[in-house]
Amino acid sequence: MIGESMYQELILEHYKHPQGRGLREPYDAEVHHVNPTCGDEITLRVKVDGDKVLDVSYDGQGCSISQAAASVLHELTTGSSVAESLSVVDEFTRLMQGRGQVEADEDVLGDAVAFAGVAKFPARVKCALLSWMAYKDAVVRSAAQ
Amino acid sequence: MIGESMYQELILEHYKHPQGRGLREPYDAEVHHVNPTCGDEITLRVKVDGDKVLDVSYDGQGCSISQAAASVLHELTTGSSVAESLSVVDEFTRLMQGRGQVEADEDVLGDAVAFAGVAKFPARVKCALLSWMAYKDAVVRSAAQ
Amino acid sequence: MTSTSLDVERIRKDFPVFSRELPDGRPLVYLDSGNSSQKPNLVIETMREHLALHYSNVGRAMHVLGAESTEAYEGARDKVAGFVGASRDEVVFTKNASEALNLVAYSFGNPVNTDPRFTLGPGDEIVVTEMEHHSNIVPWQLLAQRTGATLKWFGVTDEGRLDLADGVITERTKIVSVAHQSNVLGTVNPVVELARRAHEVGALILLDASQSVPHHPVDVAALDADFVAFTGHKMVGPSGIGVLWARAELLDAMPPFLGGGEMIEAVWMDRSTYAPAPHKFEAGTPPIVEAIGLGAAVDYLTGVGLEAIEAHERELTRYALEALREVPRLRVIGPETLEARGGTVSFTMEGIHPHDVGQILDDQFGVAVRVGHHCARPLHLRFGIPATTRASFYLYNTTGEIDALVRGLHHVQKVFA
Amino acid sequence: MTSTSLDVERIRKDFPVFSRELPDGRPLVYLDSGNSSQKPNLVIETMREHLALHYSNVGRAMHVLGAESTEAYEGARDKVAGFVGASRDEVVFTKNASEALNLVAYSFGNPVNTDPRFTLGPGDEIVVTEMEHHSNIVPWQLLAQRTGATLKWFGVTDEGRLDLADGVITERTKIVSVAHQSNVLGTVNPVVELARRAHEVGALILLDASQSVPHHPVDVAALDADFVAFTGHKMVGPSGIGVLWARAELLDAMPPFLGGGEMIEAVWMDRSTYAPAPHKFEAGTPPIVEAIGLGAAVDYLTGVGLEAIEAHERELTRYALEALREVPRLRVIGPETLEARGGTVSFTMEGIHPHDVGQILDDQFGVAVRVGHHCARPLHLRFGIPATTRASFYLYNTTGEIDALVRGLHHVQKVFA
Ligand SMILES: Cc1ncc(COP(=O)(O)O)c(C=O)c1O
Ligand SMILES: Cc1ncc(COP(=O)(O)O)c(C=O)c1O
Repeated sequence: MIGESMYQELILEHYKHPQGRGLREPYDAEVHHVNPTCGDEITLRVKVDGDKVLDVSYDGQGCSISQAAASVLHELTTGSSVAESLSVVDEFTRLMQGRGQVEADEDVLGDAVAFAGVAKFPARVKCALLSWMAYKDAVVRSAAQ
Repeated sequence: MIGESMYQELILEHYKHPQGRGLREPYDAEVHHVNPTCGDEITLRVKVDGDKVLDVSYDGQGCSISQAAASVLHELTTGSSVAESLSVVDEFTRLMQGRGQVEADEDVLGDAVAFAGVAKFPARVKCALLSWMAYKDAVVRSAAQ
Repeated sequence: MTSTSLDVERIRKDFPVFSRELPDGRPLVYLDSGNSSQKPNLVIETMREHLALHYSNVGRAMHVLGAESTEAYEGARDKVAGFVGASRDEVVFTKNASEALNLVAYSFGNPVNTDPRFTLGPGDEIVVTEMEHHSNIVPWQLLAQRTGATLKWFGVTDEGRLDLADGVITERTKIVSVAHQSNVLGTVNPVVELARRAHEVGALILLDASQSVPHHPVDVAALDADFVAFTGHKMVGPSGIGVLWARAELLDAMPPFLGGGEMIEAVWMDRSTYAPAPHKFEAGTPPIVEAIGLGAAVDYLTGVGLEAIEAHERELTRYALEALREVPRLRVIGPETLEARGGTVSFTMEGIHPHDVGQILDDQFGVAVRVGHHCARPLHLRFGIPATTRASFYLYNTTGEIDALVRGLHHVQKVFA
Repeated sequence: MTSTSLDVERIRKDFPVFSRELPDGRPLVYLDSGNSSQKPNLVIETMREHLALHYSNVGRAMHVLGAESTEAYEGARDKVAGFVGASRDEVVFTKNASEALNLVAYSFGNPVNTDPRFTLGPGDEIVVTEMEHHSNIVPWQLLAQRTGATLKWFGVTDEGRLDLADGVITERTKIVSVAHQSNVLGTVNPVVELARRAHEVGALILLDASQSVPHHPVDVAALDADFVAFTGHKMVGPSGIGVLWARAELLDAMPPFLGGGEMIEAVWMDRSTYAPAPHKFEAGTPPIVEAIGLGAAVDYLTGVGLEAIEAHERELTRYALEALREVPRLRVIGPETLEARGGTVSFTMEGIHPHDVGQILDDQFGVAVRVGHHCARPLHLRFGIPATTRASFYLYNTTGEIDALVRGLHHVQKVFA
């Protein structure tokens, strides 16, 4: 049961001690995403330099899954290349939408594999994806500038 | 089974050899009733003198039940008093709408008790009642004149 | 008995109703599947088990039972989608075919919706046919009355085929709604040709597939239709569940129909936003167990094979048309050949009212047929008859049952001779 | 455990779901009946048997199975009518409460209907409340958008009661639609007073009784309402069946809603006449087996006794309100006393999102509650919270299950400490 639970120690850790939380300057793009069904919200900023993600800063409210997912996102993207980070987003999305049938690629996902258990709860998948979709959106907008 | 069947010998007899069929003169009132769900129709005339029903004449088309019911109606009403005939109509209606739970009063109904089996078939009750309702309507109209 | 490609004796064992006797020991000869079909154990047991052990509301619940119900319900959508070659997001669950047809009708002429394909008013035309079921006539009459649009229709030939006259579909036509297969005549209509004509003038086309999806392999894409409606209870599924298929892009463009829980995205007191299709059209608690039962029905039909079912019904129809030809004073209403027709055979008997035919067949022989106008009164008016007797076949019927029907008809003639 | 007037252990044996274990051997603690209730064997077996042995379409069929199905279906209508003190002709079967509410909403502002009670346009007003379920908000928003009428509402006090301010119901009000009991707060609204105010200005009143009919003896005449809507799945009945009750005279005055088979009297291509109510509002093949299942549910509830059920739930609610008071940082949203409230208790926990509460209760304790806005988002906006956790009780619940809930909540606080 403990192993099956979606509340992995790591998720709770990120929820209680979110990494990189808070909105920072400078930034190239800011987005605000809402999950209207449950009211979860996130405001997210990215600062990109060439191909490099210099900072991902955010603020938001919602359940532990959505908040922890934002924290993990920050860790995995900040400092990596834009292309690399987007492939992590893609892999995370694939895992989340896999209804629990998809094997996670731990090499790509790092800490984010802790969310594998969430994929079995369709109602929570949106919580986990909220910040990741916001990030993708923000990167697209920053590139458009 | 034969006993349960609604096709009593008497009903078939009236269907094959309808009594008093055909529209006749003189008459005080003529009515035309239709059962829109199955298309059965009847045109019915009454000639009343004081309290006495002198003639009930009719023409129509439809299933054996509706046609035989008109023939039995003719027999039971022609020559009786208006009041008496209406109490037969009431008893017949009560029998037909009784969902097969009502005991027929043979003294009042005469041949019409043969229709008792019809009451168990809600879809056919309207067929049996078509001419009887038309008769009631015609009597009311003749009285209004 | 004539043998066909199906192992009918084995199939009949799957349907518990065939193990019962009617009162007075009559066997059951069920020739009324065009009205509603019987249910196999797989459907009954799937529903029973879900109600007993896995039931909860769907979508909204986050607990084990909620997850089990949601998975089973959405899984049923996958099955139904697969059955008709559709994408799952294009499959809307309704309570029956009638609701599906009304849903489309209410999408037109809604003043809130400005998509030009769905605007409707005086001068605009709606096209149906004279052989439609009331459920594909009355919603359009009501729509015409509400909006001032004109209702037109294709007539029917003496042979029971559509009279595809020119000038019915015109530049003013907004929607053409037509039965894929007639529930009285058995006629299969040239729907691809009708779709072509509709699309040529920029109109949309809705197929009432209530009588085709249960009996023939149907691929919504191949039909070139915009909307397809069908119903669970005629395809060995439960009552209380129907299906509207529509192209995703149209579901997006249509205004909501029933408002309520589950069809929304966000609600404020003064406005709402709506969930994407198909949920946009599924207000409130859906027929959960009924959809799951329909999923089981699809599994059952797929297991037997739609091609095999179609071939079997074809044999039965051939056999029936031949056998009925031998009954004196009997007239088949509808095509007398197997070309473009399904397993529904309606007829009249000279001088004997269908109500009497049906009642004696049931009373004395346990033969269940349908009598009346079969919810297609205008078609009967067209043929100048108030009613017909209809025998309709499905995978579990045998030629022996058609023999029983014919024996019964001979007896009917004796009773009323 | 506290004992109440019901023999709950015996009742639980009637519900097969309580004999199952959740994955990993968790017991099932089902506190989500406000969402949808579990089903007793009587309902499940009645449906199974009908599907297996007596199924056919209703109304139209004249054979043995048709008569059996029709009798069972119309017999269910008698039972439901008896259950709420109505006449059988005033009981319309729908697919759920949402369809019933939409049916009434679509009766207004139909240009074809000239009965002054049902005309609606700019200047006319529709009144609901801030505590309604989306199914009693969105249909009225859609109606207001279609017709240009104005949607108004009663607010909610901090205690979770209706704020019965003057000036909401005015001479311009045509319809007042209000929950008999809130599905979030548990509040029972003063509907007789609201009916008085509505009738005073010549408006009609609709009660959404989805949360009251399952739990309290309800007599439609005593409520002085014009329309009452409720739903089968919340009263130990199946999914796919709902009820609209309305005064016969109003059903006569309303235009048809869904068009199709069975709701007609006669159909020509260009016009139709309609069957008398209730059939006028039941287009197509109805949810036959579902209605029959609801009839069995009514038998079951009547057998246990609504007064006894009400008293039992009252005990559970008293116990729950007290027990929850002991949980730190927990805030009940809704009345904290037993006065005019039912067995639904919603709450927030400081710093912990309801989704996390619900998931851990389920994951670790098998406690099924509902989390979110419970299809009442405007009410949550009113309280400035995105979501709540809701426990809702029914005849099969025990105080021991409330203890399990409280234990679970303590654990939740530990996890997120
Ligand atoms: C108060 C209230 N109204 C309406 C509904 C809608 O009922 P249904 O989902 O059966 O349409 C519900 C339940 O979901 C409810 O609690
Ligand atoms: C051709 C056709 N269309 C529509 C319907 C209506 O289907 P339902 O009764 O499931 O609404 C039927 C069957 O009754 C039918 O045969």
